[in-house]
Amino acid sequence: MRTENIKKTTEFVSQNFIYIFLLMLIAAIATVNPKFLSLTTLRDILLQSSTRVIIAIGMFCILLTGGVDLGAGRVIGLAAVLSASMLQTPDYARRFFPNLPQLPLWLPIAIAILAGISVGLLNGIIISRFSVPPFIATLGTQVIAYGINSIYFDLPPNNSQPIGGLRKDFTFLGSGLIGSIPIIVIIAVIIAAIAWVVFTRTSFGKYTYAIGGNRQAAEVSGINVKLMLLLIYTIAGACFGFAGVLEAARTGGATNNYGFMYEFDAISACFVGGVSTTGGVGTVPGVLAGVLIFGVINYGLTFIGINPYWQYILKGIVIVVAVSIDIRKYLAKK
Amino acid sequence: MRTENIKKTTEFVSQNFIYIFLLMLIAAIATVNPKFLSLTTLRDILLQSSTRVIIAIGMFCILLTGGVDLGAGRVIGLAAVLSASMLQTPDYARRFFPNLPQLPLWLPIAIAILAGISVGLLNGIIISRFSVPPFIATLGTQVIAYGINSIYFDLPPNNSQPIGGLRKDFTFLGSGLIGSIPIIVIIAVIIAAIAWVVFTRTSFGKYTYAIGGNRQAAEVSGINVKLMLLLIYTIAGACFGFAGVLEAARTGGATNNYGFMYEFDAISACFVGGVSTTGGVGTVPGVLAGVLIFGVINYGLTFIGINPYWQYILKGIVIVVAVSIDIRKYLAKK
Amino acid sequence: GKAPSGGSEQSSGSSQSGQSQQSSAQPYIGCAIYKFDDTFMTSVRDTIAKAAEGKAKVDIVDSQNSQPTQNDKVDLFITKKVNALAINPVDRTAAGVLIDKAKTANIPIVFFNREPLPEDMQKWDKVYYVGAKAEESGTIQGQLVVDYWKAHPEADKNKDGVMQYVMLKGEPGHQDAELRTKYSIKAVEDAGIKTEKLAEDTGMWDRVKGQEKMAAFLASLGDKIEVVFANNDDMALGAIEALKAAGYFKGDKYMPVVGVDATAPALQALEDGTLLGTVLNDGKNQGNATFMLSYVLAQGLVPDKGNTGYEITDGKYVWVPYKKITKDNINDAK
Amino acid sequence: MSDEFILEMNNISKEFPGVKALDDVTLKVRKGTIHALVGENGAGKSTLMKCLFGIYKPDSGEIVLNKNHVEINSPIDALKLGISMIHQELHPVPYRNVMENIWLGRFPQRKYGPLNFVDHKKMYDDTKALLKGLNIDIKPNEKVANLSVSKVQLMEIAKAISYDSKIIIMDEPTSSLTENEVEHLFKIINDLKKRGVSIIYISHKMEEILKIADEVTIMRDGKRIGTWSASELNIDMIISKMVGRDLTNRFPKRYNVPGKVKMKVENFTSSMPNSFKNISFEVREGEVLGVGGLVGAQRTELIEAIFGLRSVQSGEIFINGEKVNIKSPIDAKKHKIALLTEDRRLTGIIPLMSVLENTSIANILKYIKPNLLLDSKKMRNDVTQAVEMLRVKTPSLNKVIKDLSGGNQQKVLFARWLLTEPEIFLLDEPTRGIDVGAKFEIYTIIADLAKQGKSIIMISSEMPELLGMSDRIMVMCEGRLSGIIDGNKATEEEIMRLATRFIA
Ligand SMILES: Nc1ncnc2c1ncn2[C@@H]1O[C@H](COP(=O)(O)OP(=O)(O)OP(=O)(O)O)[C@@H](O)[C@H]1O
Ligand SMILES: Nc1ncnc2c1ncn2[C@@H]1O[C@H](COP(=O)(O)OP(=O)(O)OP(=O)(O)O)[C@@H](O)[C@H]1O
Ligand SMILES: [Mg+2]
Ligand SMILES: [Mg+2]
Repeated sequence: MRTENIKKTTEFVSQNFIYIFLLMLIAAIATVNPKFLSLTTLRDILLQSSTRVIIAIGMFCILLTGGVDLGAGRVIGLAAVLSASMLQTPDYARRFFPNLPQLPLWLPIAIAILAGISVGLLNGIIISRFSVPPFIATLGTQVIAYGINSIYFDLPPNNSQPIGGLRKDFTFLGSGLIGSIPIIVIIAVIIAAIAWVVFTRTSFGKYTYAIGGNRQAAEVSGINVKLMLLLIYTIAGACFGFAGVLEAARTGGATNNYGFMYEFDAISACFVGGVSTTGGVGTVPGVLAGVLIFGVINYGLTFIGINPYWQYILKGIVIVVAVSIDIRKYLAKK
Repeated sequence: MRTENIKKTTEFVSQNFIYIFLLMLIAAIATVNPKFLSLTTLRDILLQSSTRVIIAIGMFCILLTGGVDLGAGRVIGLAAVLSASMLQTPDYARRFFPNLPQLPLWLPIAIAILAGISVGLLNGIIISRFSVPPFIATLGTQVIAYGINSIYFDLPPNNSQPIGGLRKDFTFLGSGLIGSIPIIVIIAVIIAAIAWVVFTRTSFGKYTYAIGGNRQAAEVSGINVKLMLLLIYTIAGACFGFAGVLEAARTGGATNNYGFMYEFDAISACFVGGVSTTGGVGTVPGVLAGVLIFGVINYGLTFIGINPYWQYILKGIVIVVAVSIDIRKYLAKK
Repeated sequence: GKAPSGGSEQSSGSSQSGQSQQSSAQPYIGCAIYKFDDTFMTSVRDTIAKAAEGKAKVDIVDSQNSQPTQNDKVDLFITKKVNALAINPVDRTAAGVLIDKAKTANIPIVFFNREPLPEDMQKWDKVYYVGAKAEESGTIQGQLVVDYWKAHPEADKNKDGVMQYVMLKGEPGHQDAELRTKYSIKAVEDAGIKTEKLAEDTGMWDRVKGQEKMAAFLASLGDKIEVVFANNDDMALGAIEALKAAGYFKGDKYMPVVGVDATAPALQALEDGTLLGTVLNDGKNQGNATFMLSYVLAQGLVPDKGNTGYEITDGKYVWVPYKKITKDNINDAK
Repeated sequence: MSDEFILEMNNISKEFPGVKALDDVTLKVRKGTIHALVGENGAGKSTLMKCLFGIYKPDSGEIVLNKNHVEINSPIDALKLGISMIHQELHPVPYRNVMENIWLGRFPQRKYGPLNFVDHKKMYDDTKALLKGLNIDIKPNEKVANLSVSKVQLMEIAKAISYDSKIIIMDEPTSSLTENEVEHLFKIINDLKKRGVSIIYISHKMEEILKIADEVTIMRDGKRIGTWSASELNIDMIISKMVGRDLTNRFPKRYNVPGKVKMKVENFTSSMPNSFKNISFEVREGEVLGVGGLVGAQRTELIEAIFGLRSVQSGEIFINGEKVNIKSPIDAKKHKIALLTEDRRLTGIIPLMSVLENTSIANILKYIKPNLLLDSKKMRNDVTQAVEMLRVKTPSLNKVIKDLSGGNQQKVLFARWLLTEPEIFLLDEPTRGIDVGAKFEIYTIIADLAKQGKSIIMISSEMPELLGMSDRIMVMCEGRLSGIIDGNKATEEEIMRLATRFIA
């Protein structure tokens, strides 16, 4: 009876380690500074995690297939610059397009997302059609996306100046509230919810798992793997593009350096959240926990005033420890 | 007879595509500016590729096992700072250790390499002992290494100022010549030669391929996989540490930012040079060709005066095209 | 007209063919920028490119924030036999090695924006420097805050006579980050005001991170913060977004925030009254002076006020001082 | 038998770099019949079927289905045309459950307004019904990674059947099944046949072929030798046609004179709860100890534990009377033990390494010269010898092993362990997927090894093999030792009785 309970508890802890870890982290920080447990803190962390959730979900789709996208950050930068360049207030002195009429809000956003989709599609084609490993394919397109973005950003009269003076209706998207909940948080929740439904309830989601779990099995079961990969990279591209738009809206500006290295945050969050490095394993709630763990670390360590260098060290230790404990549950019990 | 020859040629081209590609690149650049074909150019490119060769070879060992090291760049930075901090001229005004006596040249170098070895060993332990996937393990230690390096670099009286005023005997290592050949090139050639022998002629090399090819089979065959992984990450750490020392010697200075993102250059060079993303496939000459391809692109595009942003775009295209053609030889014929 | 799709044409001069003009009438100058996507350096290089039109051929290259890469580029310039070098060093201490290289090849060298150490400057007579004293930008930030503090007694919110501040630093170890951090506070203390550092963290020069770190500061410190220092405008603007979200800049809730760079969005923020002040690094004059010096040197002449238009101090230095920018003198920066 | 051909594959040729895998092969299958395809390892059987299923594209030739010329470019096309396939190399998705594996590619859908969701309940019920109808005991929501090889194979069989296809290709469906399960499969196949389904059946087990097939097509070296009605054939005829020579004995003569006890295992108990318990036995020099039992009897676990691959809670091993401590394969090799594992793809071959390297990898330390480099000439010589002795069919030693046929891969693995010159040889299903000719060669080697005084422990699920090769047969059931019997006196009935002894 007793040992049975202990066993069940151990099993529960090991299956849900990552969520427990998140709580432990919060508890640890709150011990140092109890003010950490407040609604503002919660809102800040959710706010800061919102775009990351969207990026991590795009990355999650790709990681599930056993791939990776090293270009996510550069796509975010491209989308941020594109959308910001077309959404400046008419009276701003240094407009990117001095004579651009006031566009409907959705149009520049759509263009930016479309740019993300294009890069994603290109990745998908290179990966599925030409069988280039995702690591190297996205490394290649990443450099290309950055080059294009920089050229665009450098166009006269902007000449590589940070883009500012964004329209209120646009920045509202990034910093506005509905009730007392930031719009951007609501968007992230909706996207996460959709992803959760897709990956637990639809054929598309299950096919993605199958492709990552055993591509040959998927192929001989009549799944159009190449088409699926194409779709998945494209969808991820759309997520990254949208995240870029939101980053511009949230910060009220953009440069070609936006999004730099974001892919690593997203990949780390997924892996810490239990996504397998070889594909085929992972859940949306896990990814959310992963993002939040990093959100809490980033925010919490600054909150309690830890020296930035020590933040690096602590962050590294957290990653390694969390994954090394979480991974136990998959290790073959020999 | 004729078709036989054509077939043989096709086979030869496809098997040696990457070397042919390198020649084609050189030819293309030389067409734009014939002066590209000169001994100075050759020496410059070899010089610039030397530390990269050493890093790429360290990475190659790891990639062969199916792993990856995202921390290489930070180890390079750590080693550069460590060695430079102990090898300043006694009369330099802003010495890192104002009262440090003149140390024998080998000692700081050994300490820096030892730092690389330590990080490598730590990676090896986390990966082999705790089964953390290399991607995430090295992502973690990378952040830690950077944190430690930054703390060291920030020590008073240095306070995060670039370290300069390096001793002549040290900088000679990076920029001296033996005859008319740079020492650093000779070092790189020796290391590449050793690696080549190890990976074609020794059991250590064969074991590494076997681990990357099928880890379980390697285990059953009586290979001590965990020990091998430990050794391989440690050796790679030594390579990165040594490369860091050479970078400091070559530039006559160091900051904690040295080496940032070098791992990507190394990984790209390996992949372009035909190393498999899943491990178990690749050759030292292929890696050298990969490094040289990037060396030629970096140097050549600047040489013919292409705008840096366009360089990015071209570089991305080159990566994708080269790999997508090279990969053909592995694709199962349908 | 100019084809925008070509990107910024960085190789200017009579010939767009991009090469082999060095022996003809036009002098040939090799110019290396520390990092292309640095906002300020972009304006400097644009000025250089413009100033060179019709006079000289200038190749401008990107050192990608890596000193070793810059050394590679300098080797290339030497191989291409440029008539003069204009270098914006990544690490000021690395100038020593670059000077050695230039001296061996007998190519005059002009450093700009980042001042090499005096002992390196003494190594050769054909070494020049154009730019400001890096410390000065910090000092001016401090003065901006001192002026405000003295004019607004209510700025000392807790009335303890001590300035409680938070600091948003650039990339750790970046020399500008370190110097600005140090000298801004020094200037405040030199003015007889006591300071207390509430928190300091790195925003990596980045608007997004600036915003996120500031949000965390606000959550943990709240009203205790009396002044916000940011090492650059991007982070300052991020901080302002976070402050806005916390209710600042509405009614009489105000927070003095200072940055550096005088970017376009920062000037807008000055006008809006959200940014207290920024520091203008005079890119136009730096670019012009750099070009003029290298142009004169490339022709084998000795620069002086007559042929360059700039005062040359100690036979080596052209000082282009920083300027304090507030709402009152915005036009100086436009 | 109907005269109507439901499928005609005419003049199919297919070439891989260096190998002509199919050379003008024609295969005609009648409606509602079982058509066996036999041939040595590497004869091209799987390749022909992969061409039919759209995995490979033939270089030339045509496929006619129901009198219509068809283009099959991918498994999607094949499935649509009513062809399904059980693959020789199993393809499960390990971390998903059984039902998702079975219905992969065609999940039952349920509409919610405009949205389409997977209908989990229907999928569960359908799976349950399917497995029940086939009398297969697997839970629909069990994770596949937790299933044994045989369960996975049963699952794949259920999956292939669930397509309701007109043609089912079965490429060695019984390679991991026990006799019972094979019997059961045959029942299923006969039912399908009655419903007019045509089955293309590939196997190396001649008894099976004669028992179930209506027609037999024999292939050799990528060519079709001919097609016969099964009733015209007997085992020896098939064998001589496929090997190209007569092969009178299925098993070599044995002259085993078991000597003193070589290895003694005492009280071996796994650290896993449901695995083997209290196993004690011994094996002598020059003896072949067969290990029989149903799949799931934990035989694999036992010998892998002996080899140091799995942990034990208690138990001791004595070799030559001395207690030894084996914690890993490295220790096992030191004590001159070799293990040929059950799953050659997972734990055997290193796919992208050459035949040479695959053969020498376990033994490579022997070739280190004083200068630390490898003596590649000696290595090549030894490998050549071993490979020739086993008649591995490969264009060269430098060929990557993944391009060899399954049976030839198995032979390479056998060669790998022979080179380590073991004294105790643990063989886990050593002839799985191996053709009769090669089987005879492997049996000969086993007999030779025994003759040289080596000890062999051989797990086998094939009764004839157990009976034909073993000096003694140890039978396991549910992780326990249910009896050890004399090989010369044993009968199939007795083995079966012991194998089910502890099953309630
Ligand atoms: N993808 C491939 N690339 C190169 N050669 C291959 C490939 N697949 C099969 N072959 C070769 O084609 C020939 C036929 O192989 P196949 O797998 O069809 O034989 P099989 O009759 O099924 O043998 P087995 O009974 O061992 O399964 C063999 O010589 C094999 O080496
Ligand atoms: N990796 C695993 N994880 C969990 N359970 C497993 C695993 N492998 C095997 N099992 C379980 O162990 C049992 C034994 O299966 P196994 O196939 O090893 O039996 P066996 O007697 O060795 O059969 P064989 O005749 O095929 O060698 C199975 O019922 C299976 O559920
Ligand atoms: Mg086959
Ligand atoms: Mg088994």
